[in-house]
Amino acid sequence: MEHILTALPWARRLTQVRQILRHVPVVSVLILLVFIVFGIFGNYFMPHEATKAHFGDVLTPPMWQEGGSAEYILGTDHLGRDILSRIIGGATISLEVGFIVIFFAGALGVVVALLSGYLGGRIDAVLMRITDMFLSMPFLMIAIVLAAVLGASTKNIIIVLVTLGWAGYARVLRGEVLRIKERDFVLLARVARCSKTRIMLRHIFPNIVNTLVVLGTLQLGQVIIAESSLSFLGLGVPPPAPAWGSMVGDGRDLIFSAWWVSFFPGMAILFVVMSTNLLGDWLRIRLDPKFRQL
Amino acid sequence: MISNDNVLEVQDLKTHFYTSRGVVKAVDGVSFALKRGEALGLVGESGCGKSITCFSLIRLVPRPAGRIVGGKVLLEGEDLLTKNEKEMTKIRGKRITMILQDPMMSLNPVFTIGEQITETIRVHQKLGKMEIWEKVKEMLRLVRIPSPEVRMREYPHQMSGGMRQRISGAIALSCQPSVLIADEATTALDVTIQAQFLSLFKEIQEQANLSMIVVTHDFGIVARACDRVAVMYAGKIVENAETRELFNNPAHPYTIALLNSLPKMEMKVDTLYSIEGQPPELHALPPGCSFAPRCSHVMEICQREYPPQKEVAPGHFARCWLKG
Amino acid sequence: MKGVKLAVAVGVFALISVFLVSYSFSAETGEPKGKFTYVSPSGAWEFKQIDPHTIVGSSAQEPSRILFDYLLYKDPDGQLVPDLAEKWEISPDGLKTSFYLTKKAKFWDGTPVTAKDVKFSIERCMRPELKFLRGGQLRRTVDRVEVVNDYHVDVHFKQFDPAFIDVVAEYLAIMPKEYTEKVGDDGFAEKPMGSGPFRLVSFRADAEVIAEANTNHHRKVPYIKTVVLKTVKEPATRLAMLKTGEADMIFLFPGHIPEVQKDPGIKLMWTKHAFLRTLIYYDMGFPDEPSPFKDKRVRMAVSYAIDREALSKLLYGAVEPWGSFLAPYHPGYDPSRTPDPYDPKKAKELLAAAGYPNGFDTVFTGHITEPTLWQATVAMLNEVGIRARLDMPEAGTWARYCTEGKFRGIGYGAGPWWAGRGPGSCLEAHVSGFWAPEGHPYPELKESIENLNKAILKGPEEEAKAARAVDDLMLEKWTRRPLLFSNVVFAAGPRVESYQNIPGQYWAFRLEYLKLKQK
Amino acid sequence: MANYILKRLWQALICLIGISVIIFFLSHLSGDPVLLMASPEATQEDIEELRRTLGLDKPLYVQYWVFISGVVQGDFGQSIKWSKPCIDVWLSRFPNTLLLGSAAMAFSLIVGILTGVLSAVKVGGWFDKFGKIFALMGQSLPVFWVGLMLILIFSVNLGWLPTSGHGSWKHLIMPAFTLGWYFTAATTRLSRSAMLDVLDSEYIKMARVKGLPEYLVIMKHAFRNALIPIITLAALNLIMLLNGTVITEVVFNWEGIGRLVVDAIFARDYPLVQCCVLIASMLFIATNLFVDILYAYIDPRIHYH
Repeated sequence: MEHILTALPWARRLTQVRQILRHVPVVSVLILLVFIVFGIFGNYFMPHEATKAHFGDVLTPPMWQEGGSAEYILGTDHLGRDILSRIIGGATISLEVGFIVIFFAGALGVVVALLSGYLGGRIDAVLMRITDMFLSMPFLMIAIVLAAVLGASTKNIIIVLVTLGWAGYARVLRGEVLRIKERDFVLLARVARCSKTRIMLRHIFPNIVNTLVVLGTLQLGQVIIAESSLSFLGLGVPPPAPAWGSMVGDGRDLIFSAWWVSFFPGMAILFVVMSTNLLGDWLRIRLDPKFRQL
Repeated sequence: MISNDNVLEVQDLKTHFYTSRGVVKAVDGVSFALKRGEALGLVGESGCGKSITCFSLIRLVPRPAGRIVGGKVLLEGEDLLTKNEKEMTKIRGKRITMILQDPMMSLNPVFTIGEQITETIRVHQKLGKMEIWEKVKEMLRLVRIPSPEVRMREYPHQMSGGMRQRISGAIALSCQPSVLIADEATTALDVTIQAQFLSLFKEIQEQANLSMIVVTHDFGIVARACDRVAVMYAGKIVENAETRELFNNPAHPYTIALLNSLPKMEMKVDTLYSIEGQPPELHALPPGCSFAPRCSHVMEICQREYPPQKEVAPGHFARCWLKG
Repeated sequence: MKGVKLAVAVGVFALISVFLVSYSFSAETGEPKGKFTYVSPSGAWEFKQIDPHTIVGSSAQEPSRILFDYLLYKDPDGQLVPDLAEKWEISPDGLKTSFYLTKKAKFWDGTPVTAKDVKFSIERCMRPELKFLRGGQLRRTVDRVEVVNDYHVDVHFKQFDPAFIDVVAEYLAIMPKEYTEKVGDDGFAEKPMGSGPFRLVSFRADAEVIAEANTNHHRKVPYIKTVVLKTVKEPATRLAMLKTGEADMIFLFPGHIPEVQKDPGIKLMWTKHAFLRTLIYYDMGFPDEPSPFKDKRVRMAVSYAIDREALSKLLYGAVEPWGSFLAPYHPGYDPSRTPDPYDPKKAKELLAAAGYPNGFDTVFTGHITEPTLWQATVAMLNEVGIRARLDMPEAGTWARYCTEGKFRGIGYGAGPWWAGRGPGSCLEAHVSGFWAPEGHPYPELKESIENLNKAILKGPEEEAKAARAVDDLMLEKWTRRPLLFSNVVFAAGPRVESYQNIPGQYWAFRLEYLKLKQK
Repeated sequence: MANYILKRLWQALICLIGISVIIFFLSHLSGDPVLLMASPEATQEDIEELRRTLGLDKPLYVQYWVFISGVVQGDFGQSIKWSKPCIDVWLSRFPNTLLLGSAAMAFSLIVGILTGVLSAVKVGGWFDKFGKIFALMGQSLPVFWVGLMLILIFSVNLGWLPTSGHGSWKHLIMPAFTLGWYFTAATTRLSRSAMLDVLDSEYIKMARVKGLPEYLVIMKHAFRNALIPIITLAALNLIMLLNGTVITEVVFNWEGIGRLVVDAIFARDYPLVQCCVLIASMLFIATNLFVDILYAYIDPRIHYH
């Protein structure tokens, strides 16, 4: 039996796939999938328009509570907007902000790490001083100043978070680059007279991707929280756009009377951030057992 | 077979690992005996269950996956497998102890050498501070560490690999154990240091009438340091004999193959012999003899049934249908 | 001898007893009692130190109002009444104002409040380095301050200043001349002294002021013994404090009104008509830039598209629909000026007639402090096709927009928060200065406001007529459009029995008239 | 060692100069404090005069020079909003922040390390699962949401604790927990993984082989080695706490550095913003240096050159 099984290539592949997916946090992946689907195709799922105010139905409780209606499953906010629709719409914003920030911060971090780690010398010294500088600035303070300079808009939030986010990647990835730089295949490539750009892109970069992916996944949650903190202070994604952070922020004044306004977006943040963290942990173990400092 | 000068007797020891891919029978019915003052070599390819056997003896199988599921480990007549954890703590390090594979890693980097030896003595023996101190110095001298007073205050990273392994030895010997297990204790050292270490230990062993289990994959070490050899394959001891007897009359095809794969002086490099195939995966063992897929003398019965142990010569046991 | 000694001793004892008994009796009836805690939000420029002449922001008045006396005061109807000044006179040409001081007023250390203190205070306000809120205005208009005698002071003006009397009533706290000169400005900030109904006990900047009743106050000895003024920014935290009894009265967030109404122990207290919200058409200030709002029909469409009643309901009455630039307490207010009706159909027709049948894109600038209001307004505008993007800059960015002339499209026209004042300065604020960043291209408007300022000297009837004329003109021109009048709401816990406020002046309490329930 | 410290100090200096430039120009770009201070009826002349008294009329590079030469002499300038030296304002708030920060820190360290170590010792047990969920929630829930829920439960509904402000130890509980929970999360996770890492090592096996009782194996041999990453994290957390935690301070009305800075930013009080940011950065850099030196004491393998 065993022999037959191992003889069939597809069966073997199936085992391999099962191996790779071992212990995958199923719930997290499902939550994130829902999050991404809502983020991209949210418009098709919304029972109402996310920014549409219904002045007659202000602060309707969720449907299972007294006074709730099936029209608004999770209730409405202080402007009569459907909370479920806004949460679905908020997925778009969180997804957009989260991924764009991670992409650009990661990209900038990679470039700096490669240049600094591989070229070394004066370039390293200068780049690392700049990285240090960004790392030692108090995050939220600078974020607030930056947001005040730029003004509140989704684009500006992304700029703020990228500006303050790249240094973390650069610092960790530079360490990786330094380690990989000494490995045989890089030395061989050097002997073979590959250009520096080629070595950095073809030989070193693929080896830091794992770390990058892990860092990025773990950061997704942090970006969502940071966006919500700025929104709380009125410097986030401007209303009426349904950002989860601003939704919790809006609802915080109503927490004693209309708990659902801030409760559900808070839960959305909790679930997505928790899922990204769990997935990030899993990836970290699968991809890079040594890496655990973050 | 059971005689009173056996310090350690292992009977049908079984240690299994329960993983998501199935039960891994890492140690599957191992039996052997160790006489006082004897050095037993435990030989086999990596992954054959040598280390797990050793850790089973002192009951430190990685939890929760690994579990000792059967057998007996009689240390001076007491069955260690029936002891509780508290009792085991008192036995480990005092009556049976072990030197680990990697000297670079087996000393705690943040404590001084002195502290690491001291604490072993402190937990096992009721001695005054000065007495312990003296004892530590004595142990260091025993393993030939120069200027022990100075070295005691140093940290592991300040020492060479050989020195560190000798310190591991000093820790192991500090409570005069009956049985010392050396798990690939020399693998990580370079060849000259290896030789030094071996001769030192041989010397200490003879002086103290210590019983030793030397786990290795290197027949050279076996030849130099061991009185008996047990060859392990896929969780079972396939052959067990006096060293000389085994080298001269190997009975099991696996042992023969192992011996053939040793480089010899007169051999040309390109005729170096190797065993074909891969060691079997322990969670999916074939029903018959586990060596059958790689054996050049394989017979029909080998596929069906595992061979029983037979005494092919006095004191020379093997498990092979060929010797039926 | 012995008997005499004894008699004296008994006599003294009896005297002391009588004194003590009478004292304790009086304490039972007239002495201030109880502790009252008021919690308000803190803006960015709240009180930093207790020197009333260095207050640079708008709503930092609460501590100064209870610690200091002013020459004039306002009663619960919003009318000026005597405080330190028993009487005041404005000369017919408006170039001299005389104040006759009461002889009863004393500072906390017992020195009487005299004309030299008034002169000192006015002149101190004019010192530029103190950055007094209205210092610039005083420097421009005040010529000199003359002490006629201890209780009579004349202020001479370079030109008539219609807003001077407001400054006197709202900002010009009277400080002791000798004490301040002795301890210096920094010393005063450390340990201030006034003559107000409460004496300062302790002070933590931006956090807490504790004051105790001044039993020698000339106008009104407070009913309560201790006042604690606290700053708490989070509205929900304030409400929680009220519910737990940590606060007796809070500045209420309108969204909490229904929550408070559910609680029988909590009363709502309104300060009606505190500030006017108008629609503002910023593009009008840029004659060279093309804009749909140059067409009056479009400006009308904006107003008809907004459902003022719905907005009022949304904020539980914290705003009410309004149709005039004047408040009920202003001379000249005409109640027949009703707000524009909600008529989206007419708005669409007007837009179509103006050439925008499919609407157009624009910006709506709202203030960050009232996101609900402006989000709802923008949603209404979008319904009729005025696709406005909502921009809500925080105060600093707002100020930057002002300097850089960045306002475009339409927005929330900030009516002045000092709506409680005379109509002159209120109406003027809609036309020029800080609150009118759009500027106004109508010379006739400026002219009619100047008329109003002059009419103040001619008596209340003339003033009313002139004010109404300005109101009419502004309504006719559609330079701005009245939208809503904001009502400020406080919530008071079960211990508060009665409270007096001043219409339009939500920051100025009459805490000395506040009564707590006796147990 | 001395050389190493000198080198680090030199790097720190460059870093601080860079930060001072960034924060100076950023804050001056963000808007004009004069308009926020000026009376609504102020004329253009009044505004200009105010600007002159504040020294804001000079070209930016001159203002920067004035600022930085002051800083070198330990003078961070006069706060516009408070009319007091910035450093005094900062100092008046710092004790509060220190109190809240230490309480939160103590909470996060005790709970975090305990949970992390116990989770690592019994991987997969119920405690591990519970600890994981507790940690993840702390990291994933917005701080203000937690704070408000606590107020709702413990102040309004149960009436056990005061809602806000400070004074007694009772005032400290909720903000310290709110803040601490967030930091507990990372501490737990890190302690757990660091312990797991260490427990997997040869020297722990060795300690067991030696016959040491389990508590000695874990508390002495494993924990001491796991301490290094934990200390790094704890130091970083401490800095974040000392620099003020805006949101908790706002929710609980705590008069700390965080609220001070936010108010200063909203009021465009440049000198105060610059002062706070610079001090925050200095604290950060100093702590990092301190931690690196501390390593050398914990881990004898580390030597600096």
